[in-house]
Amino acid sequence: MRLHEHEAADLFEKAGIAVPRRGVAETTEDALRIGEDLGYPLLVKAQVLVGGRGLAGGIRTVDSPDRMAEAADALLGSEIKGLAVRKVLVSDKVDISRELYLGITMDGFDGRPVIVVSTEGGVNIEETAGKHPEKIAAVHADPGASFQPYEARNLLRKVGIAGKLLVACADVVVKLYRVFTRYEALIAEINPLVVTAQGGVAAVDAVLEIDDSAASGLGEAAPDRLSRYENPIERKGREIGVTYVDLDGDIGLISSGAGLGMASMDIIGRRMKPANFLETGGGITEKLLYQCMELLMMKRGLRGIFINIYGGINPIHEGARGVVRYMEEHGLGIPVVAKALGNLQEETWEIFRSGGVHVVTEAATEKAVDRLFEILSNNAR
Amino acid sequence: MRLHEHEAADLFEKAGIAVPRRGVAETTEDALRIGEDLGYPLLVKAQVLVGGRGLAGGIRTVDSPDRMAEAADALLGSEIKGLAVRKVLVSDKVDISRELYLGITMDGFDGRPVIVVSTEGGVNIEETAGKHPEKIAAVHADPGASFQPYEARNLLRKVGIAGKLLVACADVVVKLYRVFTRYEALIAEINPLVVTAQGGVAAVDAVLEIDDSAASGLGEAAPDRLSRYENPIERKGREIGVTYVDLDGDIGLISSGAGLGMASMDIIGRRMKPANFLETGGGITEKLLYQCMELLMMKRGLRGIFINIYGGINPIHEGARGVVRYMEEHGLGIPVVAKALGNLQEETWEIFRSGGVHVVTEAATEKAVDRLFEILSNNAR
Amino acid sequence: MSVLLNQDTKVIVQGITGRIGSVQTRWMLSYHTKVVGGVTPGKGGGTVEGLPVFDSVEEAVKETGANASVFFVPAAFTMDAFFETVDAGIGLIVVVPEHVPVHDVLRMRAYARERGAFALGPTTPGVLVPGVGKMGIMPAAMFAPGRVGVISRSGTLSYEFAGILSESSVGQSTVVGMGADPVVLTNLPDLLKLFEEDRDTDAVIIVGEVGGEQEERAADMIGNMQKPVSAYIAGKFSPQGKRMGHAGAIVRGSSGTVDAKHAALAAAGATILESPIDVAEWASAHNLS
Amino acid sequence: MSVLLNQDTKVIVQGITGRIGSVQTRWMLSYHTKVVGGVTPGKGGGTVEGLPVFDSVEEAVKETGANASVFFVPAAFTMDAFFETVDAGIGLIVVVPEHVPVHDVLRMRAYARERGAFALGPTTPGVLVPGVGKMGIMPAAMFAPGRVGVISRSGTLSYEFAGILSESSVGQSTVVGMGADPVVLTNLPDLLKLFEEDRDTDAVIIVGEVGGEQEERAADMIGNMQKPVSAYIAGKFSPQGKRMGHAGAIVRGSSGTVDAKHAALAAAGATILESPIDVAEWASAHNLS
Repeated sequence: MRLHEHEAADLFEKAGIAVPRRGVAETTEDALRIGEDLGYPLLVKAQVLVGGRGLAGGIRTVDSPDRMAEAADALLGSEIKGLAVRKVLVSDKVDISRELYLGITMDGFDGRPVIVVSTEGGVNIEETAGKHPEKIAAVHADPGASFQPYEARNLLRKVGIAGKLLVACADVVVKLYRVFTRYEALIAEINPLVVTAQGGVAAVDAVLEIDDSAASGLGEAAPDRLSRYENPIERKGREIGVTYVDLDGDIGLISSGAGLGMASMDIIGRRMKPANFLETGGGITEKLLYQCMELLMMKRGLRGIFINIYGGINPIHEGARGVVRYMEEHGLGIPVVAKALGNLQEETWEIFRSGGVHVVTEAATEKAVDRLFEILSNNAR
Repeated sequence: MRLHEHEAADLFEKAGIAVPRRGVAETTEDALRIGEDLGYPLLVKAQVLVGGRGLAGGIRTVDSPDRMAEAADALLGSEIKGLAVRKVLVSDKVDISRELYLGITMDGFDGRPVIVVSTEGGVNIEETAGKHPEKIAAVHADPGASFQPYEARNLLRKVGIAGKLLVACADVVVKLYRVFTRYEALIAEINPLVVTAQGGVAAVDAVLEIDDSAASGLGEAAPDRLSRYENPIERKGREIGVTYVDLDGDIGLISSGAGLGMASMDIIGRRMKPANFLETGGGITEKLLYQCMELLMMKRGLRGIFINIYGGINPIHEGARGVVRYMEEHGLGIPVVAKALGNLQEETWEIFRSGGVHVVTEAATEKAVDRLFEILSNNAR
Repeated sequence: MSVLLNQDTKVIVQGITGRIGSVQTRWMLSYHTKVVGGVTPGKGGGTVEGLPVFDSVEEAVKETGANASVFFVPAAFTMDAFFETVDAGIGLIVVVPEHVPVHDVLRMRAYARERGAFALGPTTPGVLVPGVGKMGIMPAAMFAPGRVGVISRSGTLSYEFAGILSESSVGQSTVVGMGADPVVLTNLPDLLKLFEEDRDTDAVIIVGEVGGEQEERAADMIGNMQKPVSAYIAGKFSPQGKRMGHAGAIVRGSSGTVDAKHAALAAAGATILESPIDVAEWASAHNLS
Repeated sequence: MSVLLNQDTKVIVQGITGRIGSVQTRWMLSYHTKVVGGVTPGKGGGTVEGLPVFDSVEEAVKETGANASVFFVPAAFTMDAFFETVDAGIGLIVVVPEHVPVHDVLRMRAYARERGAFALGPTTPGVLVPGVGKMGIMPAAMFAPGRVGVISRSGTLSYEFAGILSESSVGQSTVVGMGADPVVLTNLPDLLKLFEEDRDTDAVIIVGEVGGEQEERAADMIGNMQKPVSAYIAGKFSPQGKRMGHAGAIVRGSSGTVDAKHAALAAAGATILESPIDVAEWASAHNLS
C-alpha cells in the first residue's frame, strides 16, 4: 500500500526528519486558510498516487492568495493521469541550494534492503543511473540489524558529500532506514532531499510504500486501506478478500492464483479483451466465488466469463457451487467457461455442468480460451 | 529509574499483555469513584518504589465502599518502609487459579538479557531459588535479535507448562521481552503472572526499571524523572546533574567518582557518620562545585565537609574555585578538608588553601579522613 | 534420485491441527509421502490422521527422526515457526503460507543461510516428485513421473505446466514452487543448479512472471547448464506487476519487465515459450516424452 | 612488554575536536603516547594539537596505521563510533564516555566479540603503562613504573591505588580501568588472564565495588593464577549499590554484596584489603617495591 505524500511526510517528520511546514486541503477555502497560516510563496501539490505528477501539472508554485485560489480550484476535483485529485498538500517553498536523492527499497534477489543515494535529486533515479552512474552510490543493509550513521556516512562519502552536510545527511539516512524497518516498508524515498539556503536538510517529497502483509506496520497511524481504492469494484474486491483490478475489456476472469491470472489475461488478450484481473488466492469457499460472480457482474457489458481455478489448497467443488448458485439466482445471459483441475476435479466438473457452465478438462488455458472464443463467435453469428 | 506499578502496568498493557482493569487514586474520593466503576471486590495497592510492600501492609483487599474508604484513608499519606504513599492503585481482584513468575533482567557478566520463569509466583524468586530450584528455568537472549515465541515455549516447557497455557504464557514472555528492549529496561518483572479461573493469563503486578542512560526509552510516555525524588536535596542534586543520596550522618562528602565516593563513605564510616553520598561524575566546573556546596549545606547539622576529587577528566582547579567562592560568600563555620590530586593538582591546592580549606596531598583517602577527624576532635575539645 | 524430496525424506507438518493443515496432510499421505508427525504448540499429545502431534519441532524431530517440514501456520506465526524449525536441525522447509511480511522473510532467509537450511516459499505450492511424494499443496492429478524438471514462481502455473506436459506424455522428475513473493527463501539460480546436478532430470522449465530480477539473474547459471532450458514469463499485459521500486533495480540496471526477462533468458540460451501450451512442442522437439 | 598498550600502539582519538577530546589529546601526547590522529565526522581535513583529523576511522587507519582508539564521543553516538571502529579493524578500543545506554553496550560487546576486537569501558579512565603511554583520562601524576598490575572498576579508585603504591615506591606495570557500568565490554577474568601472562607484572590488585558479579566470577581465574592477587571492594556502606535485579543473579545464586565478593575472592586465594591504604602493606609483604 502506497501512502499519500502527506501521510508519508507526517511519518518522516515523526521520525525526526525535517519536512517543510505544511497543511492538507480538500477545498479551496482550506487551502487559503493554510496559505494564510504559512505565508507565501507556497507549493500546492496534488495528492495522487502516481509518479510524474510534476510534469503532469500536479505541482504549482503560488505567491499570493489569488494564485492559491486559482491553483486549488484547478487541481481539486481534476484528474491527473486518470486519478481524481481529492486533496492538495500546501507546503512551504524552501530555498533550495542543492537537491539530493535518497531511496531505500527491497533488493528481492539479495534478500536485503538497499539504500541508494545520489547527488542528483529532483529527477528520476533511473535517469541519473543512465546518464551519471558515478553520481549514485548504494549499499545493502543487514535485515534485523540496525543501520548505523557511520555506514550512512561511508555511503554518502562515495558520492562526494562532506563536512557538515555529511553528518546532516547521514542523520536523515539513518532515520529513513528506521522508518523503512519500523513500518515494514517496501519503498521509502525522499526525492529531492533538499539542502536549504540556510544549510539545513529537508525532505521536499515523501514516498512510502508499506508491505500489505505487515500487520504490525502502521499501527494507529494506519490510514483506511479501503479508502485508497477509488474504483468501487476494486474496493469491493478488497472487502471480500480478493485482488480485483479493473480493465477496459469485456471478458470477465476469475483465477485462483496470480500467475494463472496473468497467464490467462495474456492468452485472452491475444484475441479478446479482459475486463478485469481477479485472483482469489488460497481462500476459495462457496461464498467467495458467489461474491466473485457478483463482483464481475458489477461491470457493465461483459460478453463472457472465464473461470480458471486449481484444486491444490482450494476446495474447487465448493467454489463451483457458489458460481452455479449465483447463475441460478441471477440468470446471467452470457456464457461461462470453466477450467477447474486438481483435487476433486470430477465433482467440480459435475457441479459446473449442472449449472450450465462450459467445462474444459484439458490442462492448457489456451484450450479453454479457444472454447470461449468459439462460443462467443458462434453466438455472434 | 524504576517506574511505579501503575506506570509499568500501562506500558505492559500497551504492549498487549492482559492487566486487570484499574485506576489510580490520589484521594479517598477518587478511590471510591474508581470502586464504583469497577465493582467490588477490589485490591488497593500503595504506589511506593520498594519491595515487600504486601508484607508491610501496603496491599489491601476491599469488598465494599466502606472498606475502600477505610483502606484509602489508611494508605494515602501514610509511609511504607519510609516512603510516603501519594497514590494507590485500585485494581480488579482477579480469580486466581495459579500464580507464575516471569522476570527479565540484565546478566551483566554474560552481557545478555536473561529471562527467568517459575511456576512459583507471588513469592520472592530468591526464595524459590533456595527452596525449589527445579521450579525455575532461565534462558539468555541475544542482544539485537528478537526473542521468538518458540524460545519462550521451550523455556516454559522446562518448568512443565503445557497446553493452552504454554501458548498464552509464551505470548506474555515475548511481549514482556519487547517491553524490555523497547524501553531499554534493566528489569521487567511480572510477579505474579496469574492464571485466572477462566483460564486467561494476567499481570497482577508490574515492575519496570528503565536504564537512566537510555534517552530513547520512554519517549512521550516518560514520567517526570525529577518527581520521583522525594527528598528535596536528592531532587536538587538530580537537577544540577550530580548523584546525591541523603544519609543520616553529619560529615558532608563531595567525590568525583562513584567508586571513590563509596570508598570515602566506607572510610568515614569507621569513626564518623557520612551525611550523604555525592558524586560529580566527569562534569566538574566552578559552578558545579559551587552548587555542590549549596547542596551539602541544605542539610542541617553538618560538622565538617570532605572533598575527594581527582583531576583526570575533571578540571579540579576550577572546582576548587567554586568551593572557595561559596565559602567566601557564605562563611561556613565548619572545617573543610580536601584531597585533590591529578592534573593541575598544585594550582588546585593553592586555590583551596587561599580559601581556608585544609589540603591533604597524600594519595590515601584514609589520611585525609584522619585529618578531618583530628580537626573535629580538636574543635570539640 | 530427485530434487530436494526423495525416499529418505521424513516430513512433519507444522500447523497440522488446523483446517488446511489436516486436509493437506491427508492429501500428502494419499500420495505416499512419508509424513511422520505434526507440530502445533499447545496441542502436543494428540493425533491427526493417525500421526502424533507435538508441542515443539525439537520434540517432533527427536521422536520421529523427521528431516523436512512443511508449513501450514498463519502468516503472523511463520517467522517463529521457521526459526524454531531451523534450530531443530531440519534441513528442508517448505513455507506454504501467503502474506508473510516481507521484512520477516528477509530475516528468515538470513537465518536459514547462516545455518545451512534449505527453504522454499513463502507462497509456494511446495515440491512434488511424481511417484515419490509431495510436500505442499500441489494437486496430484496433474503430475506424472518422467525426466523434466519444473521450477515455477507461481503455484497454479506449475500445475498448468505439469498438466500440459502430462497430457503430452511428458513426465516430470521434480516440480518445485519457488514462491511468489517479492523475496523468496531460495533464488532461481540455486534451484537450477540442483536440477542441473540431478541425474533424473534431462531438461528444465522455468515458469516466471513479471517483476523482480530472478529470471535475469539466472542468466549466468543457464548459460553454464548442459541441460536444455525453456522459460515462460507471465504478465505481459499485467496491470499490476509488483514493482519492487526503481531504486533496487537501478543498482544493477534491471527493469523486471517481460521483455527484459525474455531478452536475458534468450541471450543465455533458454527457449522462450510465448504461451504455456508451447511447452508441449518444446518437449517434443527435445524428445523428452 | 605490558598489558594492552605498548611501544607499538598507535592511537587515534575519536571526538578529537571536542572540548574534552582535545584537552585529553594534549595530556596523552605529553605522556609520550603515540597519538597519530583523530576522527570527527564532518570535520575531516582539520588538525588538533598538530594531528590530522579524519571523517572516518577507515580513512584514519589507512593514513596513519593506527591500531588503537580512544573515545571521547557523546554517549548517544558511542555505539555508532564503536561499530565503525571495529569494522575498520582497530584491535583495541577504550570507551571513556559515561551514560552509554546499557542495551547499546550489549550490542557493542557482542559485535566486538564476534569480530575479535578488545575493548574497555564504558565509563573507563582507560589504560596507562607508566613510562610508555596512556589511552584515556588517567592523571599522569599518580603513576610510577614498576611491576604491579592494577585492574579497577572505578576510575578514581584506580588513581587512588596507583597513588598510594607510588608513594610507597611500588611502581605499576599497567593500570587498567574495566569500566564502571553494569555491563562492561571486557570481564574481569579476561583482564586477569592478560596480567597473569604479562612478563612485566609480578602481582595484581583488583579494585572492585558492590554490585554485579565480576569479582565472584573471577574466582576460578584467581585460583589458577601463579601471581599474588589482592582485592579491595568499595561500597560496604553504600546506600545505592546498583542492584542489577535479583532475577539475573538468581540464575547463579550470586548476590553482589561486599561480603559475598570478599568470601568468593578470599576462597580463591586473594588477599582482602579492608581499606585502600592497606595495599601499601600488602605490596611490602610481597616485596613488590
